[in-house]
Amino acid sequence: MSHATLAFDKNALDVRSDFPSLTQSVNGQTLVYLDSAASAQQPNTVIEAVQQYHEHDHANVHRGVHSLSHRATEAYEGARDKLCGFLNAASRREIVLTSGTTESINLVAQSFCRPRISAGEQILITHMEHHSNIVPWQILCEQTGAELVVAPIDNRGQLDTDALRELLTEKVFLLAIGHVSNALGSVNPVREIISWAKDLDIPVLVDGAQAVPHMAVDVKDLDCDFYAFSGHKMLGPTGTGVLYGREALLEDMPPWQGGGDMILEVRFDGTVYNDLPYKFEAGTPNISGVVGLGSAVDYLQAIGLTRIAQHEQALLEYMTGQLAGIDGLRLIGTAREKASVQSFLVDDIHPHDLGTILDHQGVAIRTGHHCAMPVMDFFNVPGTARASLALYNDRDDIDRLVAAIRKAQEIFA
Amino acid sequence: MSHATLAFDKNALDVRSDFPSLTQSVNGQTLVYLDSAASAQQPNTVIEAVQQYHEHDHANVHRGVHSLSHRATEAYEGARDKLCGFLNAASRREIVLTSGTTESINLVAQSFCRPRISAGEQILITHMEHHSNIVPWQILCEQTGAELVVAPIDNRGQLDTDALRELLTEKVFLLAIGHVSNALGSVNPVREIISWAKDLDIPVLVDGAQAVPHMAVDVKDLDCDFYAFSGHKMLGPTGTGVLYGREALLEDMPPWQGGGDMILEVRFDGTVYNDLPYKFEAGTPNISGVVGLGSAVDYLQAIGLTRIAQHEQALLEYMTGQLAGIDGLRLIGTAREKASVQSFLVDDIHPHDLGTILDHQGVAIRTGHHCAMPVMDFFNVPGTARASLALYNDRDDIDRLVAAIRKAQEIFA
Amino acid sequence: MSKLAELNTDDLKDLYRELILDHARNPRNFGPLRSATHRARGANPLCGDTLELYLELDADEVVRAARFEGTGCAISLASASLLTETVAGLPRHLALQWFEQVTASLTGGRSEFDLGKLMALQGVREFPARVKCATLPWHTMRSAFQQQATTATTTTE
Amino acid sequence: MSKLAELNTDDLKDLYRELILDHARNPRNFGPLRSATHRARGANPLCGDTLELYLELDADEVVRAARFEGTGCAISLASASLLTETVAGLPRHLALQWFEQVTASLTGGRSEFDLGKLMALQGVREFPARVKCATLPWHTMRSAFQQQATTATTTTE
Ligand SMILES: Cc1ncc(COP(=O)(O)O)c(C=O)c1O
Ligand SMILES: Cc1ncc(COP(=O)(O)O)c(C=O)c1O
Repeated sequence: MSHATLAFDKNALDVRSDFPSLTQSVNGQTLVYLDSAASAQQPNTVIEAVQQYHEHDHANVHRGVHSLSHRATEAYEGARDKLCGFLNAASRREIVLTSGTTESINLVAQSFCRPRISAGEQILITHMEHHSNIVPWQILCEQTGAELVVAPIDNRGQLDTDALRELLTEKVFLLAIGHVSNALGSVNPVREIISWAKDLDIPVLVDGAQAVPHMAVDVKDLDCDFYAFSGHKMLGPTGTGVLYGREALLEDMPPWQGGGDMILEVRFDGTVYNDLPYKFEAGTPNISGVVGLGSAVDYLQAIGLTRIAQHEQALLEYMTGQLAGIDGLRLIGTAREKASVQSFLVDDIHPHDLGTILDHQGVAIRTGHHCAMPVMDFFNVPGTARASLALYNDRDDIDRLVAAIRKAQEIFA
Repeated sequence: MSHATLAFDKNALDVRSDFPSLTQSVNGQTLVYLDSAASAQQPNTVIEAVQQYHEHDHANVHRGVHSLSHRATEAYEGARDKLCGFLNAASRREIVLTSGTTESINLVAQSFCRPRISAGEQILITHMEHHSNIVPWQILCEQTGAELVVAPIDNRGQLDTDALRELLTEKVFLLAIGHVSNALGSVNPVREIISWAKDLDIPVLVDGAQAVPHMAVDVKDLDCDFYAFSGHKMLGPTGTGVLYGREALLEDMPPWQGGGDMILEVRFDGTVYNDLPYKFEAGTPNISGVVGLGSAVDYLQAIGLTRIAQHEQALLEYMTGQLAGIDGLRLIGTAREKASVQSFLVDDIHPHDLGTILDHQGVAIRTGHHCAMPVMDFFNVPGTARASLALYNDRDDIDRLVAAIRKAQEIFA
Repeated sequence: MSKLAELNTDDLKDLYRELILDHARNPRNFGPLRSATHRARGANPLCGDTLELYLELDADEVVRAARFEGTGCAISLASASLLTETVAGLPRHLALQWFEQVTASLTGGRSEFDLGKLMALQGVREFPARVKCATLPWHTMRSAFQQQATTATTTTE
Repeated sequence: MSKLAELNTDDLKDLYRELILDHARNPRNFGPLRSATHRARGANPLCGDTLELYLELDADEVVRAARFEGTGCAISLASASLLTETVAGLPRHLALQWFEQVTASLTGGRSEFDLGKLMALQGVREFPARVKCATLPWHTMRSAFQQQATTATTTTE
């Protein structure tokens, strides 16, 4: 049996029943959840892994000889191993567990960059970044006198790679670039861009928050130095995230936060830090969250990232086509390579009003600036409506979306 | 019906059946969990609140008009309100949600202290602090040339308050002090100490990780400037914590991490930060964890912190008496005012071996340095065995502990 | 389509009444006010919308003119437009009384106060996520009266 | 006591055999080694225990002497003590073969290799949380052979 073909034919992966939250009614209608780019729903297996952990295995990690503590540590470190495999990292020492993409990026800004960057050196980002890949660099620049440089995008919301390549000079201390834009869905050719940066020995951080739920990511193949993402966008719990870092770089970085677990020895006259990855994990971690994240990796891998990508690509194409067929609807973000997300505007209905009318029909979309205000400024709009897909969506969801938009047009006619 | 008397009489609060993990067998024996100071077990209501959230209300917060996002935001912000009441803070703007005590303290070190402290100024702590209230200050001192000063303790593990008072000079930039020691159980007279500091206008951070599960804490009454604690030690989920901060101080602090949610407007030429408390909450928070934490507050308040304190005090007295009755057992930490924790050593059995033998009998205690190596150095021991109590423990648990220790003595006889 | 039950749009029609849509499409008193004596900025971090409110008070603290500009959803535009119509000509204390009454009517119980045209905003009561859109202009007006330097937001009420 | 079922302490007795307790109480080759050519520090962050291992290798890379000091539980002390007895007199490559065999026997399947006295450590297999106590001295020895500057820890195996 070929799963991929099956998925393509039916335009559904038949996984919806794994997701308890998707069976509910909202305003009298079965929920259509098209906001997975903000946060994804969780399958039963993840919810149960967390519950089971609490009912049976919970204790603090790395610190105890008693059975629960040992079980908790095994579960926590087992999840790290899964994440190491998920990214095809060279070693579990390269997998730092954080509270999310945002913390992962702040860690790199403060621990990798701040001690070494000089005034006048540059952090290069793109115009389509999420605030989490902008503000940490603005703070860093303010602290150090470094300069934030922004590679432009075009009218389709596609990165101007030629311009980026010209901006990649020896003045650039680090390139921080999104893998997939959360507001536009544009997929950046990060592998190629990284190879340009490598030619100049410029380290690269990839913000993979919107990539990992939708495509297989291989950090060795990408050859990136840092890769950041969040658990809650890939079917896992909130409050979890990963910073992959190349071992040689992590080794040379000072710890960022101080506390328990990240030390070997504490004396008032000098403290010895722990090995990787623990040096960067201060305090009691989000143990149950990480256990849930490990379970989310299992779930995604059991279905297969390739199958998921195929399914979502077909669905995205269908959605874009259907939306384009609505009079007065303007698509925002029409890059050649896209994943999972479509932003749009309808007539002169403010996205917020559109969101309310859709919600009233059980259709959940995101409206607003999507934490990407520079993208909104670029397109000169106050915000957009955004429908985003996950493996559990199907064509019915798209049809409901389209019908709901038409109803909004009626009300605002 | 007087709950307090009832509790005192029966030496049990009769809440054990609320805690599913406590019904399990470990090595053929019903679990006796005496490691709550490391991390507490969770009541059904908390586990179910998290599960229910995921099965029904999960979405990202603060960003959407659709129903799930609204429900998630209400649940998340509702928990903040509960925590505000729990601490008797003046305003919800003073309740910053973090990933735990460790992050709360690092936030104060980096955002409050680092930009203003001068070389030669001092951070005053005590000799009984947890690593999380030592290492962030060591890192700060290394970054700024400030000096870490340590107030001494005595042989009972009690703070030398006279010495501390003498160290409180105008050179002190901040006093950071534990409310209750996790290794020794000593309760510090923080209210009085804070009043001394206030006389000199020295701000005070209280590490309340070991206090909030065991006594009613009122930040207005304490008059502290910052109060830090973790969810997982007070029956809530891992990956959650609180930094209470006095509004006027928080207002003047720059944000620590950059990202989504902590901004009002992002432009490449300048970004406007959000109001309190959001300025300090960058990125998608641990929504489900915070919902669980709110539920833990409900649970603790329904039983009543005063009742819990009474129950635990009586049980601690019983435990200490029983342990003292064991030949060859040495108590570590015998301060006048104590809460919830007893450290000890048995003959010359290494604590690690003792821990294994007790675990084999279903009794979970912590062994080692308890992330308080300076305390171990002070008592000149490599580590201790530590039994710590929570509201769900009873006299039977203590009797099992004592019997298990005697068995260890047999094996090592 | 099979999943779709019969749709009841009464609430929506109550929210987006003709009067609201009219004010949203043709906001009154829209644009800067050069003679303003008081101004404030309102922001809704949720959607990124911002609003600039201008008031001209005379020596007797009577609102001579009220104008606004910015972007926003139908609800916030209509609310701002209705606000400028309502408070023009009122002494400061009565304008503030309107602030109290309007925000209370949207977030709390019904009141005796005759809200006049502003009754049109009442549909928002069924849409808790949107209440802040309706109240933002009013909070911004209060900030302007207080000459507060900070931006009014809808999350800190 | 009512909750207490019949206690089976066979596993415990297997863990804390007479030989282990003897080596823990009276560790052999305990103390510094002034003539050491190789040394390394082992740390168990779990309990804070540290161990200093000293090796004296001669020109032929034969271990002339092995000594250790530090604090530790019965398992790690006994393991270290037995290690020093085992590798003294062995050429480097055979000492490293012991490292392979001992750690494999504690963490993996049983092997054909004759572990001799070190069989006494096998009780630890039933106590997964303690395996690292038994293997730490061996990892530290390997570090010493490699003259690694870093501290060997038990969490990064
Ligand atoms: C007194 C004290 N402070 C700080 C901490 C650190 O808390 P966490 O690890 O949850 O950040 C703990 C517990 O580990 C503690 O007991
Ligand atoms: C591209 C991108 N980067 C970063 C983030 C921030 O992730 P988090 O809020 O989980 O830290 C997000 C999602 O909000 C995102 O879509």
